[in-house]
Amino acid sequence: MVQTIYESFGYVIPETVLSVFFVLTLLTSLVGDRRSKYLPAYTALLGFAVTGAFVAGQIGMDQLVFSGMYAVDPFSWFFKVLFLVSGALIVLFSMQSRELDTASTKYAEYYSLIISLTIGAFFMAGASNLLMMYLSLELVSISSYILSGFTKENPRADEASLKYVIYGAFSSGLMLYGISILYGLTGELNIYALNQAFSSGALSQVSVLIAIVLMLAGLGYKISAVPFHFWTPDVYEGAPVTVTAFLSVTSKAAGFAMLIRFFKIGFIDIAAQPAVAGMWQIFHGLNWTDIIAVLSVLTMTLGNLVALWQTNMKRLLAYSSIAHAGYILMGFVTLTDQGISAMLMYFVAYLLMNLGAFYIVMLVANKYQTEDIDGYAGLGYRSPYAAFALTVFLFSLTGIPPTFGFIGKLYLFAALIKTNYIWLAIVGVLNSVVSLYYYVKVVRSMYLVTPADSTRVDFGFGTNLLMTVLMVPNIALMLYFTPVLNWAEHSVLMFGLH
Amino acid sequence: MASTESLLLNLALAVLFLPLAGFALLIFFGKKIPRQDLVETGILFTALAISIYIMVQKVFFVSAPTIDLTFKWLDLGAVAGQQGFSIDLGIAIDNIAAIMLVVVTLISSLVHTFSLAYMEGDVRYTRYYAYLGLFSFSMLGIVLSNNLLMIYVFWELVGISSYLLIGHWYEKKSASDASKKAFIVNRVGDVGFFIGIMIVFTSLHTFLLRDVFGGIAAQHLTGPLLTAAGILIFCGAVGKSAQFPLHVWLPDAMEGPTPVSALIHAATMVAAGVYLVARIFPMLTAEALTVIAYIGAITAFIAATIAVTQNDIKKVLAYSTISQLGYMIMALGVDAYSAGFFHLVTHAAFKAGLFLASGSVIYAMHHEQDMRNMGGLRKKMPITYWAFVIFSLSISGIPFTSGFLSKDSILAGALAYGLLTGNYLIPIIGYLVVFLTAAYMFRLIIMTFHGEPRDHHKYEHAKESPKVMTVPLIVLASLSIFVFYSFNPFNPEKGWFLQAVQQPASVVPAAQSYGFDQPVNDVQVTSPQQQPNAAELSVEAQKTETTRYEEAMEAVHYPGLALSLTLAVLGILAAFVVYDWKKIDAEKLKQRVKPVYTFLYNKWYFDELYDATAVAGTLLLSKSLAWFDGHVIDGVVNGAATLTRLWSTLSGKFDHYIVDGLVNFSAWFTGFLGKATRRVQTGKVQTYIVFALLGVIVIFYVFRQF
Amino acid sequence: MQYQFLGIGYLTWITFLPLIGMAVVLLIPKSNINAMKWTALAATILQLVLAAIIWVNFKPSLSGINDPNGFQFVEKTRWIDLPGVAWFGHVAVDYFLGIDGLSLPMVMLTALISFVGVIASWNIGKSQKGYFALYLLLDTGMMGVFVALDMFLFYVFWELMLLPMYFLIGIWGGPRREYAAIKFFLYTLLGSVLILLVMLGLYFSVNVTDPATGQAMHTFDMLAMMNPQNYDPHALFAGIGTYWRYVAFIALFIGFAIKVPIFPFHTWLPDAHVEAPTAISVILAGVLLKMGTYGFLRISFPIFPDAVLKFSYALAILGFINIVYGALCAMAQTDFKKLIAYSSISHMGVVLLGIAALNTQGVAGGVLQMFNHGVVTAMLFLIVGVIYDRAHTRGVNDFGGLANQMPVYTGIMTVAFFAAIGLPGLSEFISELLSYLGAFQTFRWIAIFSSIGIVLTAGYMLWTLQRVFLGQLPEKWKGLTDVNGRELVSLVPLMVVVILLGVFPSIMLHPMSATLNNLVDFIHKVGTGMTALK
Amino acid sequence: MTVHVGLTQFLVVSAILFSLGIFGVMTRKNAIMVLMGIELILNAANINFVAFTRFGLMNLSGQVTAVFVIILAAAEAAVLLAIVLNMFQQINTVNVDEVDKLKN
Repeated sequence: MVQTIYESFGYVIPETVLSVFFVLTLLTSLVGDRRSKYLPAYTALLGFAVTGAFVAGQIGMDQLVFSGMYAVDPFSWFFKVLFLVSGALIVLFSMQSRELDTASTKYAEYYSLIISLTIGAFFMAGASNLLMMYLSLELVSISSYILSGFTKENPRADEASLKYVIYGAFSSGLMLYGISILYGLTGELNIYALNQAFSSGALSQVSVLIAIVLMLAGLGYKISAVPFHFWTPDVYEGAPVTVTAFLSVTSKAAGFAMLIRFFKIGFIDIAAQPAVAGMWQIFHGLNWTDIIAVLSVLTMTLGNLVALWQTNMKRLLAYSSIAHAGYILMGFVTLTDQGISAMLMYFVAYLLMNLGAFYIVMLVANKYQTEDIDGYAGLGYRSPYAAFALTVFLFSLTGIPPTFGFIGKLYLFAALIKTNYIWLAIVGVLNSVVSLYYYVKVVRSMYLVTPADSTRVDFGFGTNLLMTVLMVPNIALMLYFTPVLNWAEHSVLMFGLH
Repeated sequence: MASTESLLLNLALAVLFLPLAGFALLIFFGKKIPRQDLVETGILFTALAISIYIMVQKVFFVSAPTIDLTFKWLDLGAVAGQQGFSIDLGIAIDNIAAIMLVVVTLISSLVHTFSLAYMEGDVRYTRYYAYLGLFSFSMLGIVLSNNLLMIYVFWELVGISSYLLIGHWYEKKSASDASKKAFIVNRVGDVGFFIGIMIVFTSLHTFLLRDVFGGIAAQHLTGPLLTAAGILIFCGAVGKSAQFPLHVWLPDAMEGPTPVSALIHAATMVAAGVYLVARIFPMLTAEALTVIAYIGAITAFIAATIAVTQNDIKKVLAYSTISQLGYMIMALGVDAYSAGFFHLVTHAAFKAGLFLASGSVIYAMHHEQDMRNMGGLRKKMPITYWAFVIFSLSISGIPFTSGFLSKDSILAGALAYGLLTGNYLIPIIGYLVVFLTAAYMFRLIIMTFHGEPRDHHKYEHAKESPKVMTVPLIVLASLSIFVFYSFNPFNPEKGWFLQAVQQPASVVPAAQSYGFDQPVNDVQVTSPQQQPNAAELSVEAQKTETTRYEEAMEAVHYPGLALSLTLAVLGILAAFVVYDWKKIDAEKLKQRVKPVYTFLYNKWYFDELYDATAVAGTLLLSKSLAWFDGHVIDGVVNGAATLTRLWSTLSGKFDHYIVDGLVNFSAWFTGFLGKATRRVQTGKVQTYIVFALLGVIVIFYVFRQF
Repeated sequence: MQYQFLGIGYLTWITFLPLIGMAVVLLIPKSNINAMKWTALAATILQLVLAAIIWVNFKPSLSGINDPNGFQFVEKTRWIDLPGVAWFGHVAVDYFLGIDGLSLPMVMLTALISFVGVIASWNIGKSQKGYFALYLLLDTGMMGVFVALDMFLFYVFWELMLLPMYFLIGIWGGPRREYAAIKFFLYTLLGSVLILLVMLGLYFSVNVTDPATGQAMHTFDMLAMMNPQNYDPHALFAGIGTYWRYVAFIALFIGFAIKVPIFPFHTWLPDAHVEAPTAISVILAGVLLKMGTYGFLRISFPIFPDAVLKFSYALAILGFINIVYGALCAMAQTDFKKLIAYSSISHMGVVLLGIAALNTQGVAGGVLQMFNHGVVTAMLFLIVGVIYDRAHTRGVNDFGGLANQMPVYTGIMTVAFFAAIGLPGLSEFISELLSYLGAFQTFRWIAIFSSIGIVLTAGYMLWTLQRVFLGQLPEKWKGLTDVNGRELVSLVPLMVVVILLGVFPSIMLHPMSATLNNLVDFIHKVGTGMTALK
Repeated sequence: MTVHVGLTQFLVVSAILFSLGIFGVMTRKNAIMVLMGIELILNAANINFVAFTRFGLMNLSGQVTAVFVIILAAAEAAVLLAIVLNMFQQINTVNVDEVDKLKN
């Protein structure tokens, strides 16, 4: 029962509010001191808060609005919450970032771009129409192009943004071409309708395949899966830390949201009776899960192996984020709601630990002017608390108890074992062992190397507080992860399924 | 009666634990107690008194062959439907145990007394007495145990106390080496012992000797396994009693203080092996006994030949000990059980005496042990001299000495065995050794006491040892006279001793025992402990079953006696001819038989052999394995790591090489399209794009396959 | 529920006491080092007292292993509970603690060794705060492993132990500490991820009805995993002697074998031991190695009895290799600590040999050997620590004649060495005897070959003893002082235990026997397909 | 006589455009030219959309999409040009080859 457009507006209030605040934040540059960094920041924060209130109101909604363009369902709700949290955190980070304080920085634009990226991510999470998908993807992309090159004076940032824009535009172009082919084959842009067309089975295999592969190129680039990951390390290294952190969480998560929705709605065989409850089947003649499996293996393996050799902290985290994309993809291979819920749970963990890690990296860059792992020597003695926090985040990334990262991995592997993807699970765990090596490399240089000068460097109370806020859940959610798991389980619900 | 038995048992326990108490006392409060030495010595004399009482009671008044005290030491319960696992331990006193009690406590207390002077002012005087206490405890433990496990336990404990005492002067490398060698060589034997025990236990589920014998009699353990068990347990004896091929540790053990050599390495501990064989005698099959007999004979011969050539007074005695032990083992092997045990006892007395006497000589000569620097001490120290003579006569088997009685019955047994089995090699060796024994003993006496002093300086200072040292000598010398064992100086058969020490009946299946051991009548063969009157029964069985053997012994007794006597006298004469009257020049003799002499002088090169094979082999193996561990095993791990790293560098260089390669390819490709052939494009972003595109294509083709 | 203090069960107390201590240590200002030491000491002493109380109240008759009613001091509460949605099923993780005759000795051992360890780390040089905090965390992890009956919980504790260990070796260790620490870390993590996978496989294979709701659910409850009837017929690990069960057993085996360590997974051990500070070596050898074998007996054996019966011969051979190989490698070492490290490998081989025999005496011997070896090796490492503190070298050949210089020390050391040699009257003799007896019954020849180890052990131990303590004292060591009071406090209790258990092994064996017999019985019955369940 | 122009011709054209676009993106040295390549790709897609709508007798969503894409292409172009401009100010080049400071 598709709503009329007018009624539909009721369902996009959060997005609308965000857009309003986008404008407001932009306008703050006109009022007051143009160089003030706080006014826009607080405006943005307020924006996220207000939106949060409205999003909270949407809990449990399961609607398809704007004539099937946009789904407001638990699945997208989950991601919206994630995006808001990450956006707010990024704003908080940015307020402390030193590298943004350049002569030409226009804070208003910076923060408004963060908001716009979040808006794009919102739509990616809900988009159930190919056009909608493309548009939201572009919105996110364009915002991130600008953000990654935001510190204009910094040649590395410029380079990053240039590579990003070229690579991104190209990939989205491929995706668009794929969309056009799909449209040509089915005459539909709505993925539900696509599903109908596919299940009729009357389509030419090859063209469908071409289309899907081209789509995959676009999506793969967003989640930086091998072999579409090449931009990631360079951009992550070049861009400001805050932006890198933002990209590594929000835009990646959005990409995954879109990927999951596209494949799950588009290719699930609704008619078939699933063998196990929560296990969905794709109709015959199109076996793309193996491709995803191979991609995930390649992604995590390459990410981890290359990461072993990084000396730059941001680059290391970049490759680690590639590896994590690989882990998350594993969950999708299982084709079960359990796999999806494991992925969702992993996103929560990933947000907490990754943002945390980047936050410390930013702080260290501020105070120690270094992004090199060797620069972290003796951090454990010079700034114990920050070092401890970073240790927690890194072990969480490795996935060792007692951290939440462990639970995330646990459930991913559980999903695999459940569906007898033993080999994939083994590859996964071996990868996590390898990953230990480079995460510990950082810990090692923080604690096992005695610093040249051992002067204490302390961060302010607020900073420590923010660290704690990020760190506590990393431990606490391991000891009691019921709520997250519960939330993840209920968030696999998409409109039109179940 | 029962009250007497329990009294005896309690007394036995007292005898057992008194020395341990002394040990604990000295170890923990040694420094605080005045005259700790006297404390320990006193303890030992008390123990001696009690032991004598026990022996007299047991041998002459208690009719039961064995007084037994058993308790459950360990119970692991049972797995449902399987045989439960529990270990019983306990002590038992039978005649041989009672006699051994006296022997051990007697020698021990005498040695304690002797040491009062000999060890005076030693650096670790207290330690010394503590360890003696520990040793006495463990030795008595072996004597009293009624089960294999406890025997093994105390077996190891005597090993340790001997280790500690040999290494008493551990500042000397040679001493610590010797102690280590003694322990490890013994360990080798003990492993055999251990395996033997395991065989017995796994087949019979008990360590108690009486149940073991019962089980064997009930045919629960038969055939080759039974033989194997016997031989393996005997391995323990081979180690402790320094039998060939594990005899190499005993001569080195002479690094320890001389009284220790007297107590442990002559009288008691080394005899423990013989005692063990006597204990397990009923379960030994014919094959096992034959092996034992040969080991004993070979040992006796080898050791005797070496003894002839040695110049260190203690070394000579050490080899003579080995050779005598060989005798005992041989005796048991040839089924002359009582004779073997008899010789054990007499030997304990006179060999301890010999060591103490040599100790007193060494004491007088200020720790000079090389006989070539002695001589003419007869006038200086008469008591020692005469004691020495008596002991030597005894060991050479001259009538009216204890040695004569025991050795003679052994030889008779061996001869009888030869007659019955047609296996004459053993008796021949036996008689050969008689000659050698007499020869080297008197060579020793002559070189030490007769002739002219060779080292005058030492000679001047030499004087007779103090009372505490001479009194034990006198005691032991008197104990080497026949009367203490049998009133008939020529035939001990009717003496109380051999009456008390009756050969237990064999429990092995008929087919596996010596033919001449077969009961002719229908006496059911069981171990004595199982039926109250089994003693008489077994004696009966003895009477009936060993008639052939006894006849043989009777037949060969006097000829054998005559032969051995002649050989002994010849031996003595030879010694005098060569060393005293110098009718034949010893040096010339050496020259004439140079190769033989060097061979013997170097102890048949056993040490060299073992060093070259076992020791060197083990060390080499361990070195190479350590290398293997460090380089290969660990290398594999690190190798894996390196591989991973290599792999990762590859993927790290991925963007560089492979992508560049693709760039060149794409450049060529595009150039081929006719445009910009000259200007090869190598922009990084674009190479990324190229790669992504190739990815798409690859994926597409992989897709196609499905 | 019985056995509570402040409404909290004894086992929770004994497990988390150190954690409380850690919190206190963290609150103490950096300057006040003594306070930290004493806090740590107090925590461990309390732990020891509690262990003693548990010991006293322990009922030896109960059988444990697979029987929920056979466990004592049980604490079971829902930790994670999700009614779940239809397709997901009920998710439940229990906080399930309990001990039986198998875990009791390990609990005692952990309490004892942790206490000794604190004393041994009295003179830790730098950043004491971090040290004691991590130390106590480690303590909690170890204790937890031995009392957890829920596999998830077990795994969490198992991993929890890794992190502090890494830092304790890596920060306070010797010159090559970084290498050793990371090696230890990677090795153990590799092992534990394998355990993790098997754990998940079991989780999905086992289906029980939740007593609370009555609906079917998966569970991490070890006891439920032991019952063949709980297996979902279509599940991965269903049935007896199926392919995946063997695979799982081997995976588990490797996971635990790395901890034991069993050849060829042992190479982390020498490095870790050599580099770790004394107290940590003590903990490593005293407790951590036991976790591997404990894992076998608690998880691998009863959950995969069929696989155990199939592979027991291989296990015995590995045990033999460990014994002889370790002993020979030890013989070649000149670093005192490395030597003892290899001797541990050799002695743990005895454990493996014993438990592979799968009969009463063998398993009992193995478990007893776990305890005894823990105590004896702890002593040995303390002993090395004592001279290392004084002489700052561990070269066996650098010493000699210490016996005169440090008589008391030598006396204690002699006891430890002779115990390690397996001298009767000292604890390790009994356990080795039982292990060998057990092994001999099942694998005669392997047992016979293994007994070579008896000689080799005597060989290298006495050789070391001679090189270090006998002979002439080199001039440079004239200044060495004998053991001081603190060291005595750490050494004497262990020595007492060694002698006591040497004479009255029943003290330790009695509480075990019911449990272990049940284990053996269970393995044979279930492993051969005849389900025998109460 | 008139040549009948059907769907096929349009698709062929778009395919050629698409290929040329990719070719351009891969080979052009000047960032602006790379941008042109991307535009070609997008417009190839546009041609598809429009053509499908026209000949496929389908709904109008294709046409709508084309309109959206044109707008987006403009936006993207703007961003890219801005970045290139900034790049030129910073390191005086619009040559994408010379932008390779960030690498492993």
